[in-house]
Amino acid sequence: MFPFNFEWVWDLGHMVFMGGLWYALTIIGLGVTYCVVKAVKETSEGAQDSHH
Amino acid sequence: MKVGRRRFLAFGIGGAVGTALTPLPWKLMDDISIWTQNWPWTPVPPKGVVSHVNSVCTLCPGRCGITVRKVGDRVVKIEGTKGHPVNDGGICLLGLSGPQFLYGPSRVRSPLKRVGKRGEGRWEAISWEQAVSEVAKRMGELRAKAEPHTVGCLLPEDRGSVAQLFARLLTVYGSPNVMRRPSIEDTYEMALYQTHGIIGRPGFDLQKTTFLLSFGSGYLQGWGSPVHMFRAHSHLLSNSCRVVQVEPRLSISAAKADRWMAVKPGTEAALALGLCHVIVKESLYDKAFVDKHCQGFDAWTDEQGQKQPGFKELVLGNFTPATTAEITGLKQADIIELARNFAKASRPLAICGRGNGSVPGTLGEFMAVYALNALVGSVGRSGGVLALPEAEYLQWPAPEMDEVAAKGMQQQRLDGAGGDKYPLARYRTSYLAALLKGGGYPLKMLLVAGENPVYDLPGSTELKKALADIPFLVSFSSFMDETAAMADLVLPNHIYLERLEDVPPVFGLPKPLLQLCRPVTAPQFDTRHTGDVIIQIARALGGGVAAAFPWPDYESCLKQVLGGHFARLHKDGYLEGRVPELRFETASGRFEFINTEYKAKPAYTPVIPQGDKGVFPLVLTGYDSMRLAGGAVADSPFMVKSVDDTVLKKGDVLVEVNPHTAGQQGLAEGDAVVLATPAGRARVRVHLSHRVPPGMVAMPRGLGHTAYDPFIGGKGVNFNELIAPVPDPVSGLDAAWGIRASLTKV
Amino acid sequence: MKEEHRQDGPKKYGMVIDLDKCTGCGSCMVACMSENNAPFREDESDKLLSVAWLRLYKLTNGKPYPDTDVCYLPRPCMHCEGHNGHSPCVSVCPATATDYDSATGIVSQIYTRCFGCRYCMAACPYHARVFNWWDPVWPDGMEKYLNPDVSVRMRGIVEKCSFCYHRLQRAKDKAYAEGRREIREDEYQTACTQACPAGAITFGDLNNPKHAVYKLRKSPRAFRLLERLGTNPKVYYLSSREWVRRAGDNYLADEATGAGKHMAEHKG
Amino acid sequence: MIDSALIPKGVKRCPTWQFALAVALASGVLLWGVYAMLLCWIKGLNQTNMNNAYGFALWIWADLAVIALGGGAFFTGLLRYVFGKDELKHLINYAVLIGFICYSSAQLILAIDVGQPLRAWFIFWHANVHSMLTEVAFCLSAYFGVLCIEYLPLILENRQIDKVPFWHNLSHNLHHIMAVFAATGAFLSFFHQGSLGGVSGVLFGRPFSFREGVLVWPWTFFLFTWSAAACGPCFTIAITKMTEAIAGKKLVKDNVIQLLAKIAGWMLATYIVAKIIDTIYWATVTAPSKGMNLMDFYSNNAFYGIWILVLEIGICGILPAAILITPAGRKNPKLLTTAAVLGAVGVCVNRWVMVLQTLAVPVLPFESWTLYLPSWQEVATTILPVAYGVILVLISYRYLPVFPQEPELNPIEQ
Repeated sequence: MFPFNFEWVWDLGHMVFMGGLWYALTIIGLGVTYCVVKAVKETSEGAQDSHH
Repeated sequence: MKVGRRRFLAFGIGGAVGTALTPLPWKLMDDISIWTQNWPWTPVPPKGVVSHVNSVCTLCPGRCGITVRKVGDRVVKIEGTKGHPVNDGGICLLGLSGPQFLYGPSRVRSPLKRVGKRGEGRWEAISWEQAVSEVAKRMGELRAKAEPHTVGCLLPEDRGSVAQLFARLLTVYGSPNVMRRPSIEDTYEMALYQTHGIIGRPGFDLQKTTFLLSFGSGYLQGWGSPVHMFRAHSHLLSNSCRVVQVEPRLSISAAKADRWMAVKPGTEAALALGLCHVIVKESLYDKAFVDKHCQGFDAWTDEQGQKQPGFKELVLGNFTPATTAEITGLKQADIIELARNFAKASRPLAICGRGNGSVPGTLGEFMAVYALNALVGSVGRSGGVLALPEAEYLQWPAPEMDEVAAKGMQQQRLDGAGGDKYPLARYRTSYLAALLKGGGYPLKMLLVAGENPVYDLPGSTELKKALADIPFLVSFSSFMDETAAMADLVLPNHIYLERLEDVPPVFGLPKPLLQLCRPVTAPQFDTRHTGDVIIQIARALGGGVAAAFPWPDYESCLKQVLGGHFARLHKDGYLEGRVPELRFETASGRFEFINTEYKAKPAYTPVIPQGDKGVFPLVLTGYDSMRLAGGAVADSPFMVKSVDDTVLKKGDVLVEVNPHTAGQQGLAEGDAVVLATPAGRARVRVHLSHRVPPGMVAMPRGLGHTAYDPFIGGKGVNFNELIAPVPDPVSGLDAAWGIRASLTKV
Repeated sequence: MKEEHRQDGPKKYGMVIDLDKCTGCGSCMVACMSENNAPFREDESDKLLSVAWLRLYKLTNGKPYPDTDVCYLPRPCMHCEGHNGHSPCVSVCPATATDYDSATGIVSQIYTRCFGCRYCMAACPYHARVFNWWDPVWPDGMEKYLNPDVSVRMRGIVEKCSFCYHRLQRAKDKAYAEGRREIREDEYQTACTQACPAGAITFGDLNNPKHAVYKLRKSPRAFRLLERLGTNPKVYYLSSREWVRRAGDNYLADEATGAGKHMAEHKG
Repeated sequence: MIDSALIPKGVKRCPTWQFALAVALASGVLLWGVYAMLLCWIKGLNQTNMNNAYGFALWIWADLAVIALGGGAFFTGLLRYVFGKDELKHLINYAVLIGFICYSSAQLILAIDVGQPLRAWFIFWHANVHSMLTEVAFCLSAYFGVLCIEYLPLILENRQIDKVPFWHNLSHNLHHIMAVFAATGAFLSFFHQGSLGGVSGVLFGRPFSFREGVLVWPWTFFLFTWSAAACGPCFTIAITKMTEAIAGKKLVKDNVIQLLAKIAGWMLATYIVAKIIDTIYWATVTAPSKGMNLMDFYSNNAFYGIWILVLEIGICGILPAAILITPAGRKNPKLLTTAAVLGAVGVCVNRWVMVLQTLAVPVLPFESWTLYLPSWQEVATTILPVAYGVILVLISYRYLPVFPQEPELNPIEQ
């Protein structure tokens, strides 16, 4: 799954498949990080009630 | 309270996240996967220096040359020796199983003395000294009572130094009761003597044959030297030679033949004579050969001045294509065509002896096939049947019998062979069960070496009962087989991979071949060479018996009796003799269609299967398969593993039944049934098969072991428990091709 | 395809099994088991649970007595080439535990990599792949005969015939030690080929005109199993009996035996 | 009630003892499954009735089936967040919960099914990108992550947890960008649902399941995605109806159900047309090119008779599709539930034949059909996730605001 695994070949299959996968994982990872960081920030600012 | 719980939760989650961020879980995951790749309970075979040792496989009478691959001192694989005259690199599954036998769980690990009831399986391990002295004591007692002839000895064969050491022991001790495993060799020896006047066995020159006609011989099922026969068959195919199989069941030999002649069971001899009829009638026979070398083709006048009908009259009068077709169930046209093709082939050869050759058969049939070969000139010719005189390669110093021995030796043999009733027979071992119960005298001691009669002889249920009454039973088996399990003493021999021994010539080969079996590894257990044990018993007996055994051990004995052969055998592993010249030693000095002395002649002697047709509407017959060892050596775990699920399913053997017959009996595939015969009954399952004719039930030989280990034993039924011997009236040998049977659904 | 053979070109090891000679004796199976450390259990009568790389099938022509005919067919792994090495099993393995070696044509199986998903077994129409349902256990002392050239497989993984790949390794090592670049035909033979008492199995490089298999596979008696699926197997069979050749593949009622033979052959 | 502090505001829940009893009953079944699971892990897969002909069996079917049924989560999410079908927000929580249960179950079953679970992660580490199963593994795991993210806000909305500012904020933020996750989830689902179809579709050694296709994807790839999108919502509706029946009250408004039913109906209708075309092409072109007739796949035994094709396409395909796309049909509560159940059964039958019948049909002409019955260990481990799902639903329903319309539909009389 990583370029340093010995099965890895820089061919179309790997680029498309792993490209798609890492793209999706990145979006998910960034999304979650964004939410957590924002929540931490909001919590420290005491902004709990502003949402409702 | 709440704060505490929340903190605890936070601590837990924090801890988990923190641990996940360390390399620990990843390292652990990796370590665990490495552990799964090297589970400590999965063996890792140690490496070592690879070496190859050549020897001979003596697991069956085929005697292939083997090359044993060793790693360090471990035997890891057995392969066929390239260029060997028997098998040229090929090997069968029994031969391949050697390492499983060598290290197998059924090996007897030391001399054992029975402590429980007979057959109970409770043993005491004893020393070799004690073992030898117990046998000698018993034998000494019987000899003191002037009953040496009540000691019997059962062997797989009578050739070879160990068999002859046994024979020598019994001779100087005073018993004529040396017995040999029954086989077609008994009948072949007899037929050879009747036609050629030669004591010996036939050889078949299959490499040069152009047309092989087999009368029920399982040439691909263990007949003769199995791998040699396989090679020969492939050779015939490659050279576009014809192979015709005459047999009621579509065996693999029949399936591989160019033509399968599905005769009615037991009528092969009639077909042989029917073919002779056509060949004689159409003058297709080899006139030059018949005129020059044969006696008894035409009518002749014997020494008493009696007019004797010739073979010509015999076949012309009785075996017209119409009659033959009637008897055999074949078409007249097919019989005539076969006869013509056979006679016109350049080097045709006919062979007989059913299946793998464990049932001797009728003398008339063997002589009929001999006559067929003689008619086409295939006797003593390349590509034909050759006469190999007994190879007297072992030079024994003449034994001296004392008075007790001489008296004992004059006793009639227990099996009656060579007596008034069956003068032609040398051994009638098939009848052991009946002989032990109602023979001329009781047997008080039986030595069994290299043979497993409780499993291997027909009527084994009866035999087991009869053997239980023998006061002292000694087995020399390397394995805890059915006979050893019943013995009073087990004196385990080394197995072939651990011992030095001469290997006498192989049956069926066109040239005599003498071989030497050499130890490829040190004995694994506290076993002892049977040759050594015989010498030790003789010495312990003392007196005249001991004097006949002057050797300190078996090896020096072997070297002495092999004489000049030993060095060459030791160097090359085998010694090939020459193809024998055409020669006849009959009274007429010719090939005798009808023996002038004994009047034995080619004949179709119907052998009626035992049993009442009303009670037993079907006929049971056995068949042989290379995947099952039917003889004294059991199957290996690998062999059992290789058996089809249409032959063995869980613990049940499947018997072949024609769908037509099954339909009549209301039986379906896989049905459990009781198979009953006059000799016994057993639970089996039904396998519907068009390979057998309606009315026939076919069962594989080689299953149903009750001893050994769970990998071999407890699977199916032993065919020998369901069959009983039927004597050929002329030879007295067992000629049973089947037995009446019934199937009852359970 | 070019007829001349380059010595350093890729090999394509394959097998030709003469069913006219094969007697179904089972020696190939046992030779394989002995060579490749196959385990055994007390009851091996359920063939679908048995660890055997080579299985013997019994074919029948389905006719009643006495027109019946039977023929045995040994089935090792076919080492399918498929289309450009796209064998049915290799491409489905999720963990790259099985591989098509284009230098030898051998489909390998890495036991320590396989985690036992069995997708390859579902993919193989020949049932050439078997799973280790049990831990391999030898009776005490019997593990002494195990061959150190072949690793014993653990429970929970798939295994199959390797064309005795370790023998190729051994032959290559020997040739290398003797300063040879090429190995001789007889130096690399599978255990089943070597053992076959009928000499029914021939093994060698299908690309090499000097090897026996090269000619044999072009015999009019030759056929392969399930060629029409496009598996492009490297095990050829020979039979002079039409019904046997027809049993090697699926045919619609109106199709002649051998339909699609050439389709599969020249695709790759 | 001792747990009343945890129960959402404005809803009524059964007494604690009833709840505890239900959980205990389900736990009993769960423990039975866990025992069977441990047997499989410790003693190995010899505990099953699988064999070398049936390398895939009940478990793989269960996997494929639950993932198809769990397809309601991604499809509802897609409709709600990406296509803006706002009404579905009243059902999305439950769809996500069902999806979460299905996907976690699938992973558990896979962990039992593989022969070497301790190194099952090789599927990721030593990934073979050409294998459909690799694609399944990656997308399935990633999508399970998405489901966790989608389920998380619901947990955080528990009355007590929501009081903590951080969780409250996090929940809010997650809601805020849920469309991103839903879209990613839909992308991942498209591929793993498809790849599950590809698992059998690419088997060119198995003429029963092999299909031609486009690029690397056989037609089954698209059929599986489509059928999951069609039948997943059917399952969501069926389970919702079942929950309502057990709870004894209405939890979701009819217009929400009707909308989802209509969409599912059209999905199912279009799917079944595609499936029929696929079947005809396969039966008349693909299979005959391999020398096989349609009836070669459906004869010899009663178990895999042609009835199974009729069941899958007719009774569980055309019939429910017809009910759901006609307003009169889907407005009839009984017919609606029947159609939803049939749709769910249909996808299960489809997955069954694609896994089990694929292996049952002999390919070598001299082999015969092999039939299979699962061992109790296989059945128990397959029921295990059902028990686990029941427990999770019980807990979630009791403590989390799964059905936003519940207080409105069932006002509590003070």
